Amino acid sequence: MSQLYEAIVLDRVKQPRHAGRPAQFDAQGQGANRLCGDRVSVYLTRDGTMVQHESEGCAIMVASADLMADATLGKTPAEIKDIFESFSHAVTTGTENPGLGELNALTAVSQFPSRIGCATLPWRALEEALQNV
Amino acid sequence: MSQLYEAIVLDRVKQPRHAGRPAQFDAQGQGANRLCGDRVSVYLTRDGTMVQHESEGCAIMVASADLMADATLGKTPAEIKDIFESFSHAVTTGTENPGLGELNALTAVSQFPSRIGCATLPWRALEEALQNV
Amino acid sequence: MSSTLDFNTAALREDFPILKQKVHGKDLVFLDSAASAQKPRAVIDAMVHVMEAQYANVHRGLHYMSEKTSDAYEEVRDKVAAFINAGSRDEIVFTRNATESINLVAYTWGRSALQPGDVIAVTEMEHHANLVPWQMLRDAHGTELRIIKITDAGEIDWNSLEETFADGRVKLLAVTQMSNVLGTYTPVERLAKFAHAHGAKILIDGCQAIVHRKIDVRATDADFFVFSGHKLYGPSGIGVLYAKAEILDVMPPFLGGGDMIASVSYAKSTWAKPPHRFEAGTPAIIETIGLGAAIDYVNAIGLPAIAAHEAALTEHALAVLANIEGLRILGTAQDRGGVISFVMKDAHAHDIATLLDRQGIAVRAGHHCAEPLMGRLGVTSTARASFALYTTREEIDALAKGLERVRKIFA
Amino acid sequence: MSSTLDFNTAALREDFPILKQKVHGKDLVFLDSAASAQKPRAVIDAMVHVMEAQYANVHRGLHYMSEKTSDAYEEVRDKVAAFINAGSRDEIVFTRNATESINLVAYTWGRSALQPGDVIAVTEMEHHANLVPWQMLRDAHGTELRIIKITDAGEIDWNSLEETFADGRVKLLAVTQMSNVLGTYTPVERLAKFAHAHGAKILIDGCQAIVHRKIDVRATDADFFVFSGHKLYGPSGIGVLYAKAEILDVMPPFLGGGDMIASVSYAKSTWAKPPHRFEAGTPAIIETIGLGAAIDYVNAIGLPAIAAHEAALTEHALAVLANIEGLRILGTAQDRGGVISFVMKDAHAHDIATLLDRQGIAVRAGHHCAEPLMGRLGVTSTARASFALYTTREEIDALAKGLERVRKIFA
Ligand SMILES: Cc1ncc(COP(=O)(O)O)c(C=O)c1O
Ligand SMILES: Cc1ncc(COP(=O)(O)O)c(C=O)c1O
Repeated sequence: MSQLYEAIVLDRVKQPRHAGRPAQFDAQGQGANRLCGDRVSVYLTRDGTMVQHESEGCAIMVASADLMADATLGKTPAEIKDIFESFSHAVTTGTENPGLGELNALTAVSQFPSRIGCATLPWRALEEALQNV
Repeated sequence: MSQLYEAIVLDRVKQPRHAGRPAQFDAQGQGANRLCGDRVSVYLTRDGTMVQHESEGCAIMVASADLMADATLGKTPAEIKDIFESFSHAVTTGTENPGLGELNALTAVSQFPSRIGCATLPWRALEEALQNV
Repeated sequence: MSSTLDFNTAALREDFPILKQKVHGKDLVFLDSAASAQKPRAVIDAMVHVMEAQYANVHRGLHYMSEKTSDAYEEVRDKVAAFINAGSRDEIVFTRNATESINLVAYTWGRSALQPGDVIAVTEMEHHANLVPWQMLRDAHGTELRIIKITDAGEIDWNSLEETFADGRVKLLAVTQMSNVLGTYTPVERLAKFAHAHGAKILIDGCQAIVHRKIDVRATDADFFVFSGHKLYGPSGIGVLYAKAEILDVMPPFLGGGDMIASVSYAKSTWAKPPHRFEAGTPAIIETIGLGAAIDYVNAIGLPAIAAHEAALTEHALAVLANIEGLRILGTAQDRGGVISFVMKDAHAHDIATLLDRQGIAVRAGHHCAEPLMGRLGVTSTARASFALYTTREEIDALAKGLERVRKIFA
Repeated sequence: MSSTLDFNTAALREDFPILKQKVHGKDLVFLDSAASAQKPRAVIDAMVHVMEAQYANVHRGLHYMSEKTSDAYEEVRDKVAAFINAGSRDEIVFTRNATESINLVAYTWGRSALQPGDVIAVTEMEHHANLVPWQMLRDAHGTELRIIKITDAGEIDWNSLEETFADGRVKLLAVTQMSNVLGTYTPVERLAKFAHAHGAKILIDGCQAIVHRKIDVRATDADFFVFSGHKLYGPSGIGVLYAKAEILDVMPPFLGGGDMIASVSYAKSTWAKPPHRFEAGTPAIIETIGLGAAIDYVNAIGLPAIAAHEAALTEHALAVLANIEGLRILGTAQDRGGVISFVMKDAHAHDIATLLDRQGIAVRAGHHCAEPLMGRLGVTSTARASFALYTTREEIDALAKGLERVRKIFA
């Protein structure tokens, strides 16, 4: 029916690998989409060894949060900024980017302009968390 | 160009026969058209022997005021009410009414819906004057 | 279903050019009419006619085009008055939409007839349009805002209503006649009686109800009644405020400018009589005339026929949706219309809407401008299908089929 | 006249279907565009296209029709921003008309940024839309209203302006950029500088000017700029408020309801960012898209070309009208446009309009929503002819001929 909801995305929604509020973290950030009520919190440690999310919302947002945690683990803030920029570009234009790896699964969201905000919401929360480090 | 402005009407505008504020009168009434700024005052005596108007406005209003004074002179309030009703009907529907005499010159105003109010304005002032008797 | 036998939906659909459109290569199945309805050819033609053959600014002109346009514009006031059975054309005020109508009441009647400490009561199922203006009045003017509870079925909780009114301080009950989320009709006649018996006025938000039911503001004894043209198959940009003449007469103006004045001088201006007192500036001329055409169109079909058609559709939809595993319909009011909100296990409302859209099916997802109601229902958003006179049984079956596919994707 | 050689009026007239109409058996000569302009085919088509092929409510939808309609609606914000050279699309608020735009400023900025005793200054030649809202604010909020005089030529009296500002209490100068009675252009750049130097903001009523001149709110340094779509060849029901971002950012909302909120709870709601904070409820979707088409249409012809065409027409009109015995033109401003008011000896303005109408010629008569200005000019009403891009030299000659006949009737 739609590439967007192909296995990889739904996998991440049904069994997210980085979900939940960790007992210990150095910083957190929040995201909320006023239109649909999506809500996400992102937690991380200063050394970049842990990125987790607590997500309540649509499949695109939850999958994006979980794939984001994978992709940003162990990265420096500057590297994360680069990845977010590439990701933003990919989900807006629909062009995949080899460097994005599994995140490319979400490029199909470009066909649903009103859903792009769902894909980028966890990233904005992550940005906030990085500022709080 | 238009029946409405035929000789009889313009005659009345250029040389009204019942214009001006009389030295003595028993009652007066006012009319004002907020759209065009037309203004009229009507003065009368209790015995019906005098009806005068002081008009500042368009030709239709002034002619109507002057013909009205002619037509209502010496009439009882009840008779005046009847004439006004016939006149209203004539200027709204465009059908002449032999009983109206010279007032029939104004029936053509029915073709100008936005001007009917100009023709009836002095009559409303007269109504007010009659109430003030 | 017999009631809909005479109702030739196929023929009526021909009146709506947009229904022939394809979406993502699929036939458009438009189940979002509660947000805004599609426009019949008659409405489009009426608007085109004004612009092509008969246009000028209204009221102030002494020439042919202006007279004709003014007549056409003012004629719609008579049509609206007749459509809702108002006592007089002068009780009909044209606004942009229902939202502006309610704000107009809050700004003018609210600030002149209400004192600080007076209470405005709304229900838990109001649209933001019938909540936020009263919050703003509260914060600016010191009135109090009370919330009447609804039952789990999605009906007004009469105990809560009585409690709300118990101290005699409620001066206005502002209530929807049909919930845009739950489809619930409220018993407006009974509510009006109740409010009046307690010394309060009643404002009825008729946005949804007017599309599906014959409105009679006099039989209901409504003090205020509001609706939007765009949900009634008319254009955007035009709404209506009905208020009883005795209320309008003493209401101060809302917006100042041309057409709403009797006389203007620097020291003091005086106001025109209602309804013009409340219509400042050049009105939505073309849109008003379009609304007139929409009313003619609905009248020609007849609201009873439309209501019967939609009742049959709703019954069918409730039945087929109940068969979908994991789908939960919100609200089970006795008296309900063709607006159905639902949630699905595991599938978020937005995902449902996106996946249905790919099949050409337009439903709405979100809080439907009723955020507090979402909280009451224990959800953050719902998916909503809503029906119009052009909706078919087949479209509802397509929705059910589409939802089955959504369910499988998320299973 | 050379400037209009390239301007193919005959071809442009083909774009306006209404211009082929007959009135009382005569060719329509429409000289009332300052009240509201006629609509080109491109605007009509754009509106029809939305309704036939691409309609749904905006912003809240997750389906194709809603996305397309939202995009088309929001695109117009960019067009308007570019058209008046705003710094950002977020500085463009859609309203019903200029009247609502000014009232919005008076209600929200006026009641939050101004204190009782602060002064608002307007000129003697303002339209009621730019006078009455400030009177209402004065009466409700305790601000003061001052009137800046005009000269006999119909220009702003600079001495009066300086006097008005002398005590430093003026906080807003609200001024028209072009008089709808006298045709006078005001020197808005200079006025903005003056206002700012005196610690005041400036609101520019651009209703008339925007139709004839390129607007640049940044070059002018306007704080607020308002206009209506219907005078710019667009539909009725849509207007614009431009305000600088820093002003909009701190302005409280005007109307409450859907789409203008960030979050809603009973205790407290929070507001969306500008411009959406000021657009409550379903907007005038079809009309906004129509306005976008009107701007495209005007841009394609080019405002400099339109201005040159109209300047030539105005020069011609002033010359031929001056030849009519007993006719007096009101206003002799140096910088003036194609709006000409006049009175005639013995003939009342309304009689002039009615008699011209019988010849197919539409002019306006009355106080033109500028009652106090009538007093200043020593008349109770005037007749007014106004020109648009589709006006021809022949139409002006027809007006002159018609006025000669009027003169003879009343001679
Ligand atoms: C100078 C001026 N200001 C304001 C207005 C009011 O415009 P609207 O009636 O479209 O709100 C007009 C038009 O009537 C005008 O000419
Ligand atoms: C019940 C109800 N009230 C009010 C509104 C607001 O209508 P509008 O946006 O046309 O002002 C709506 C529609 O959105 C509604 O469904």
